[in-house]
Amino acid sequence: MKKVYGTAEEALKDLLFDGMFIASGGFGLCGIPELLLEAIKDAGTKDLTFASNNAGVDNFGIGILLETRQVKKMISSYVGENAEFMRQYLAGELELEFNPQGTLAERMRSAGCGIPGFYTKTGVGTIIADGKEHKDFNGETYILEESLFADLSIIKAWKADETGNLIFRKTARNFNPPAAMCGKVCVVEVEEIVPTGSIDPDLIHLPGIYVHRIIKGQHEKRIEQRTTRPAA
Amino acid sequence: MKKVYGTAEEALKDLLFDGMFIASGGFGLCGIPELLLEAIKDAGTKDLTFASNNAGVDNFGIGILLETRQVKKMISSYVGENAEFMRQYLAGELELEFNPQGTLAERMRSAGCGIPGFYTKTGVGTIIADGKEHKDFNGETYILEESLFADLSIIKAWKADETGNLIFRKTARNFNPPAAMCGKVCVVEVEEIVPTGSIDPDLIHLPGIYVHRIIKGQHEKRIEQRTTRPAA
Amino acid sequence: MWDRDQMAARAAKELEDGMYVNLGIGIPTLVSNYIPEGMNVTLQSENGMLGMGPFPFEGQEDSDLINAGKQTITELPQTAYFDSATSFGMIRGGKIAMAILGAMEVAENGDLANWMIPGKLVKGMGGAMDLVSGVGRVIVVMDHTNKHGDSKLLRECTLPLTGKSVVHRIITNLGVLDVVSGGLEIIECADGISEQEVRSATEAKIVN
Amino acid sequence: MWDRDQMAARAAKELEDGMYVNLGIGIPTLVSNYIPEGMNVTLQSENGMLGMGPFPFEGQEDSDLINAGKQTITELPQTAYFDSATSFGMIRGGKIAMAILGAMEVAENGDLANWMIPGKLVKGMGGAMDLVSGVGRVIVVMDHTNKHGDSKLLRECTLPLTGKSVVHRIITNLGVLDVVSGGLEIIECADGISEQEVRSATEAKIVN
Repeated sequence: MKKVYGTAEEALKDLLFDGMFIASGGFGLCGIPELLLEAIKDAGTKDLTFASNNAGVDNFGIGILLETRQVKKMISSYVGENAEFMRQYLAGELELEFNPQGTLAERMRSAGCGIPGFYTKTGVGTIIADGKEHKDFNGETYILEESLFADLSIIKAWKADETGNLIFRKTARNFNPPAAMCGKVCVVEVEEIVPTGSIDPDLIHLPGIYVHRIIKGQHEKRIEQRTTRPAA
Repeated sequence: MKKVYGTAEEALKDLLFDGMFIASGGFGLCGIPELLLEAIKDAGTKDLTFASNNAGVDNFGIGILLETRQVKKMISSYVGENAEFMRQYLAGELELEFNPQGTLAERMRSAGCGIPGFYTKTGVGTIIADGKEHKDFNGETYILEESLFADLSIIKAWKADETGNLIFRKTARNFNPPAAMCGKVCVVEVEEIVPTGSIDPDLIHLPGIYVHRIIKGQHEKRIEQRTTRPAA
Repeated sequence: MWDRDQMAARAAKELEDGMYVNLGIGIPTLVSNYIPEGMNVTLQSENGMLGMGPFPFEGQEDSDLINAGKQTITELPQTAYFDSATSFGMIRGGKIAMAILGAMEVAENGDLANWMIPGKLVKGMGGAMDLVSGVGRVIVVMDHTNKHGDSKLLRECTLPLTGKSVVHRIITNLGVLDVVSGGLEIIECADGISEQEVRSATEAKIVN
Repeated sequence: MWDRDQMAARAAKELEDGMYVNLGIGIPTLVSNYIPEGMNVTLQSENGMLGMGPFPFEGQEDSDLINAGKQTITELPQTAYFDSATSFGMIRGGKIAMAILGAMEVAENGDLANWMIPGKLVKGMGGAMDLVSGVGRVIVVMDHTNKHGDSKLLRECTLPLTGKSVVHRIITNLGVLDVVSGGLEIIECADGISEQEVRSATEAKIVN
């Protein structure tokens, strides 16, 4: 069973359907599956729900699917830096479910680990806790958070071998492993595909069992906030 | 704040008390904190509760603490290969709480992640589910498992840098990372301590934040079942 | 009637290209000898490894490299290591397509008992409960009857369960049976075994 | 009265050798400029990094290396990277000793509001809710009053909460106050500020 596909379009072809739920890796514009998002735009799939920490910027990342009105709902922790998002949201054209960032990451990880719900202190006493089950453990109150089971995971890694073992690079790892785990199918885009056996088995970040399809491509990897210090 | 200690005895000195709850890494005799267990034996600390997948063998691993009657209770998934264990258990001298292996690992990990309880399908309809809360998610029944918050974690890694960043080797990783996470304090024994900066930050298995004290020593690393195939 | 190797060979026919599989101790371990040439099957060892290789040559044993049965093994080019929480995350999360394992009893509703006999020395369930309730498909490989000649395919299990309604297919020395609505269905008889022989060795209700 | 840098310098006195700390955006970020020489403090960035270094020199920006404010940064010898589930696992699990962050309002019982103003554009809580309910100690650094001169240290928060009873210490331009039983306690006054001035700028109940 070959996991390596030629293009993002080919890798996604039979996986997309209107109204589907997609989990996406990335934090800000760092480590986002930019090629797969572009292919979803080209495919024109509609009424998408996205679990993604952010919603991209106006013309990059998930932002490109907002422009084409393909997104029905976002499950995110932070959606600044996106004027079109805010316009659609304030006009009532887009649903938005805010999740604390750690709760979002854990809801993805737990879905992938067969855990349908877990208790957390995050959000207790805030509007995030409204309508959620409360339960005490050792004298402290926690809320029940339910897991995010997605139809499809789209993620970005640095390197893959042909069996889908993945390595990420620096803070571009972020939501990619938990997002990969929570989907029925996971498609990954990488910068380099290496022969199986060339990654030390002790140093694999995400084993190939989580990865169903792989594409390699050129990444823009846009920087959102270029900050520097004066030369020494 | 220096994390590197000279001996297991020094590293454990002010951490041990009768009746304490210790989480230990290792699977079978692979990746067990053999030097720290030896030091606990020498310290004579009594009435210990251990969360550890196995209980060692008669004269190695946790087995050495059974011989000296230092263990009050084991939380384990499998305790074969230990005659003294069985003698004490059948004589009612030792408490035993069987946990499914994955439930045990997740109860450690979740404690370390501030999650006091999670739902799992493992054990539903078996004696493991007796007395536990049952809850339905999406039409399926799950049970609530509560996390294991330990007083002390003792683990074995392959390499540490001086800030406690750890690398494990092959299947000796096993329960060591989750066991490390669930204790108030974590002491690790390693085969090699390398200078900070000599491990690629992308390839660290367990960041130093989980590690409070480090010792280096000679490990026997006993093999439990030596199986081979004939030379080709 | 099939012998151990024939049962393992029959179980190997359940495998498909690209599958991630967990093999239990005993006859299930033999299944790896019958993976068809060219078929890519990845074996998981629940102590933290995907891509389990064969036993090492003598002198090449590595105490840091064992399987869930604590035996020394080897790695393969596609091998990946991970910790126990991750390992059982992939098991519980249904990422492992299939587990092939032994059993003491299977009931007609798919209940499985394979971890304890009350009154006898209990060693523990290890990862069996996680596996049977987590993986996509559970195949049991066992003798059809116990040493007293009593059926191990029962109306109801008499031993404490490992999992409730978890078994999909049973491969015995007498044939292959599926757990279906209302009972077991005979899928195949072993060489030289008649359907009538399977029926008379089975206490569980056989449907169709 | 303290300026931004003096507030940051005061907040830096909360640090101890060997501490793992998370710094929020704004004044808290400046705290890293005042870590005493020779003190070993490790900064966490909740997008998946321990051991956050300074901004890169121009031309050395790496798009794969950013902090939680999405700014390009650098790594240090002790740096470790990990995924977001692990990152918030260590936050929620109390492994981070301290978070220093900004706020819109703090109540006398330690309630904190810093993520939304109803009717205004809401960007989201990011990791703030996880941090304030997870880390060992929460230090708020903010101006004592808002631009209208109203106290930001209140009997009760008027804005939606980020966390309930989570703040331990508040460092403002006027001084340092602790959340104690029954209200706030003045620990220290800023240079040239009297205790009376702190009291009159504070709506929250001051005890002792």
